[in-house]
Amino acid sequence: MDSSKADVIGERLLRRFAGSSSRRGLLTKLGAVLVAAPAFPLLPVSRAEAQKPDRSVEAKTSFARSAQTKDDTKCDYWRYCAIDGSLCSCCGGAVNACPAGAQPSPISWVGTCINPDQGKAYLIAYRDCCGKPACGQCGCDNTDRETQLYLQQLNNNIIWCFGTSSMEYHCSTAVLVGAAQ
Amino acid sequence: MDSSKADVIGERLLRRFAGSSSRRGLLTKLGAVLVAAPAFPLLPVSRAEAQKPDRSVEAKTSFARSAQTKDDTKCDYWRYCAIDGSLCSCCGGAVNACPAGAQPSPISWVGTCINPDQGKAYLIAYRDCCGKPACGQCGCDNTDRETQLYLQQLNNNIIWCFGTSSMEYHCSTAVLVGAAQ
Amino acid sequence: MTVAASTWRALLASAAILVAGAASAQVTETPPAPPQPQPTELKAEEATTLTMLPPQPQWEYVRGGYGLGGTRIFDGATGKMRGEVDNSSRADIAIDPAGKYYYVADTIWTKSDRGTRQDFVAIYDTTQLKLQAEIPIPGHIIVGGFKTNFILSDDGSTAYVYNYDPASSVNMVDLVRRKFVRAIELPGCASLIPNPGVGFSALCSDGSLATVDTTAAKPKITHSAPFFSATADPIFSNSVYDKTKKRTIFISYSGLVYEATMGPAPSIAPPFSIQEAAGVPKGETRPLVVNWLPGGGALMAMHKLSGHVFVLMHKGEFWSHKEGGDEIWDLDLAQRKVVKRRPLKSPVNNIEVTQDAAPLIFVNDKEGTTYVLDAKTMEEKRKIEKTGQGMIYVADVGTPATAPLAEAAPKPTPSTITGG
Amino acid sequence: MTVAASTWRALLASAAILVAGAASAQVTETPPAPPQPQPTELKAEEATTLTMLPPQPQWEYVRGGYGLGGTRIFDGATGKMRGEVDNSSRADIAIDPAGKYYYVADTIWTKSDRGTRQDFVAIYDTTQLKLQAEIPIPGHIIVGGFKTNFILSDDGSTAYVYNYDPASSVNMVDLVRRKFVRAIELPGCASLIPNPGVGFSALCSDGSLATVDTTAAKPKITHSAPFFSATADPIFSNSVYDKTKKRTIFISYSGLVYEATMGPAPSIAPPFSIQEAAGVPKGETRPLVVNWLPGGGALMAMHKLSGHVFVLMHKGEFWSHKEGGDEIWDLDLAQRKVVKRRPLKSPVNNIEVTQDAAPLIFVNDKEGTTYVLDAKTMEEKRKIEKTGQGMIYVADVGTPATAPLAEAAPKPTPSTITGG
Repeated sequence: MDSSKADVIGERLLRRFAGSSSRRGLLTKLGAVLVAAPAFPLLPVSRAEAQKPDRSVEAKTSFARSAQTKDDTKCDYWRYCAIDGSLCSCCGGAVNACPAGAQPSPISWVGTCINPDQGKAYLIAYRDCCGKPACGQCGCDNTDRETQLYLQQLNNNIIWCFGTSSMEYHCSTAVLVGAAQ
Repeated sequence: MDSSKADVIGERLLRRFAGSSSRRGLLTKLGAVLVAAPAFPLLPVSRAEAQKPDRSVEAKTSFARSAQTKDDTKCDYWRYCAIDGSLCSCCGGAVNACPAGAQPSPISWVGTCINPDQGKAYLIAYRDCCGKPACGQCGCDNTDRETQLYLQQLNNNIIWCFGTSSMEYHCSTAVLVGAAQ
Repeated sequence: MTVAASTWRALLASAAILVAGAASAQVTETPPAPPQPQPTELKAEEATTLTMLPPQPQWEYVRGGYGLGGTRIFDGATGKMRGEVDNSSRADIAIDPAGKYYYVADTIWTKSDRGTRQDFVAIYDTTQLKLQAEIPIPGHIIVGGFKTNFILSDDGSTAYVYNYDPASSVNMVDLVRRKFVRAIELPGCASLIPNPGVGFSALCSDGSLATVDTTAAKPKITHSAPFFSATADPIFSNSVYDKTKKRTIFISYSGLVYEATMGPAPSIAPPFSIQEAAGVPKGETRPLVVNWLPGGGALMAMHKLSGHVFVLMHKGEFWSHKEGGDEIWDLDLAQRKVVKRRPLKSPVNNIEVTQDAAPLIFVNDKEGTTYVLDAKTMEEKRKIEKTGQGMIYVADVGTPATAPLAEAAPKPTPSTITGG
Repeated sequence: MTVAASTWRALLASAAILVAGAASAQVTETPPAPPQPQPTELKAEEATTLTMLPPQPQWEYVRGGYGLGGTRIFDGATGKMRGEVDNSSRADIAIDPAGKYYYVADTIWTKSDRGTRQDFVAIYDTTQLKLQAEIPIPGHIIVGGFKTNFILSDDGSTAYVYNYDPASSVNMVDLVRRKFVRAIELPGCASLIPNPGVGFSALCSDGSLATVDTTAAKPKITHSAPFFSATADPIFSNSVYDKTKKRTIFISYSGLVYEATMGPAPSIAPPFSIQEAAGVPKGETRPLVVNWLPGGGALMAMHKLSGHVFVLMHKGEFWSHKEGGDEIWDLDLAQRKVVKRRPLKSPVNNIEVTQDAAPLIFVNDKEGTTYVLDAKTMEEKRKIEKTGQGMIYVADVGTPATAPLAEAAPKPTPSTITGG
């Protein structure tokens, strides 16, 4: 009675569904424009941070202090500061590419991660690859600046498979969008 | 990375699908009648056994030698000599009844189990309860006289949800049909 | 072509009856040489389906978790499984306050992971667990771990289903007439809370509480003044609502506890620190400060009768809000004091408490094990394995006043199909 | 009502482009004060989808197991996952011998566990894993753990899908014209084996081998003389077939090894005991005798080039045929001798061997871990975690002669959707 279906699909991946949390970003802006709801910044960095981009060791999160830039099949790879799910680089894909047969979601949640070689912050789009059963490898759940459902684009629990032919979740990529400020 | 979806749905239940094996019985006879295929006995006891019903300790299988008649929520309960799946008695049902909302399959695989209080063999119908997600409790996989796919009614891997509105497997009962000889 | 299924079924039915008859006849027969004493002859049986009790105060409803459908129901008093609500792993569930129905807001496709998408609210009765109705809706967010995406009005007449596609909206469903009413656009807000006599409220990304008046044909949305920062110190979506006092309790990542009094224009009291209420330093949002912080999945539960809130707390830095609880903190709301801290052997992700006079706490972990504690003494009563990894729900019923304790033993309902 | 999805999509697309543009612009900007050395500026990227190689000799294809869909593909030489075939947990799969397609015989419903049942053979190309066609069929058995429910003719032109509903039949599918051909009633038989130039054969409950000639419009079924007892000493359904020698190897619960030469009237050689071939006593069918016995799921694999068969063996009494293997026995068919016994640290349920000149053995356990062994030395090469608990398949391709080693590096296929 001690076997493990979870071992197959990955403990941390399970938490994407079992756990609780969130994110914020691009679309909320659109929502604001369309219906005059309260506005917030376009880029998913809090206003306070945007004003004072402090990337010193003291300002770095626990994740950022130990992140590496060499192995993108490990949870502590620098771009994965707010990823939740299976790393596509462990599923036959790459850090920025879906495995064969999976479709990248055209929109995604985003993270702001610090590249430790440069000490510079970049905007990362976590594009889910969709349309086939869970890959199940390399489950990670990092939560830097990850928020709740009212800031959807900063929430990493949502299945971000919009505009794809299927919403079934396969794995997550970490696509570099640009410098955060 | 050591968590357990399997702990939830039960290791042995998993084996119903992952493992390999079989059973024989009522329907094969029908097949024979209809299409003149080779005939075999109506009751799922081998002809040799039927001729010489030896219920002595020496003739008993490993399961029969340690079976009990008190607790039908345990895998070693006497009727479960060839069951595979979750015991309905652990799922809100009973040894011979489906939990609320599940439908018993009108046909099933069968086992011939010895009641240790009487030393007598009974025919047991393992009716799957169908139409809702796996119960996941008390997974058992006993294989006395369990055979392969060409003797379907003696195979306990098949999802026996025929004639129910859904073929989704929930749990298995062990319904007493009558004395085996 | 194969023999028609109906032909086969007819043949099988006769065969089954034949065998059952033959076997029954043999039951009355004396066995040739009984090798052991034979107390009673065993009788042939039929396969049946049981009915079950309506929701009971000490039952827990546990979601399967990622990829595992079904909500399993366990009796906290005995540890026994009582039944299972049928839902996919993408579903949200709610329990009728009158105890008559289980509601499932679900999304499925016609061809597994392809084909046509179907969103609906399914209604199951609570004693036979039979599907009573399926109400199509325009959509439903696909996410796990949040209780505030599917809520009911206090009287159980209306359901609100949060949708994100990726526009943010709420689908309103009339549960009495079993009809979809309307979709309400709600940009920048989510995490729904019932608002009696008004409609519902929701947390917003500008730090305000939105209130949606659904009593008119054209819903009216108003906002409170911003009272929290959605990026600097977010409030967990999993708030707890107390219909007896018409109030909602929130907690933020840093441990600030907010109380909102519901109404057309909800008022939000100034927050207090749960850590300070426990006599430890206030939570910080900056890195490198390790302190006790709230975290996990559905991390907070309220016992309404006593006004105690139970929170999963762990030691960590800020942004560790998904870490499971190493302790349960028992916060007395009236006193604003943590009156008990209960250390746990291993981290748990979800917590719930029953609403009766002798309440039980349920917590579960990533192995799917539920631990049942006495909410007053915090003593462990039992451990139930394989319950599920997902969120835990309880029916909002107490004892003895509001408990629907239908103590008549459930009668087995013989299946309509002839047993073998 | 909510804003139409198409409107949103248009808006989102512009927003995404907007942000991507803005971000790209910022990339060329010098950062205000780089706190650390800055080797190169990182460039904005697009999300793409890769293509993959066609089936390779040392890849394993692992089924998820109960309740878990997908067949995960791992490279035995590196331990890396290469991709995944899309299928439900109820599916059976087969690999085109030409390496062009993956075939999936599957069953799904229009409403999850209710609605209309749909049975079909899905065709995916092997480099883009795109669904090429879906061929509806009348049915497909729902059972896990058997490789002989979905087989292909040696040339890959025809598929046979076993069905049990609960009448026993076989659905014949033309894979070239992508059309269902016919259902063939096959009462009392199952466990299919390709029979080149004839059609297929199957094991029957009377102990015979049925042979179905499918070359005519009206299939002709013939039976061999009974050669085993389906109740006293059943033959495992998971036989292994060798198209190079047109033979099939069977093993029975007690450990008898049978070899059938395929053809219009297959001949079956007298069996021999695998235990005696290893120098231990013959297997017994009666209780209280503990001996080495075959057992597990897909418990046998054949390396066709060398004529070696690898069998999972455990110690137990008869009727312990589902127990996983504690040892792998390497049986040299020509010599009728077990030439090696490889003890395992913990039991494994499934085994497969690659068909190249330096073959690898794959075995997996209930935790879903695959162990990769060198088939010649039995040395453990690696351990791959989270591969799946279900059956393992390999492509029937060797090196160098028949291997479709398309060594051109797969070109990334940019997604048709504009990345952000």
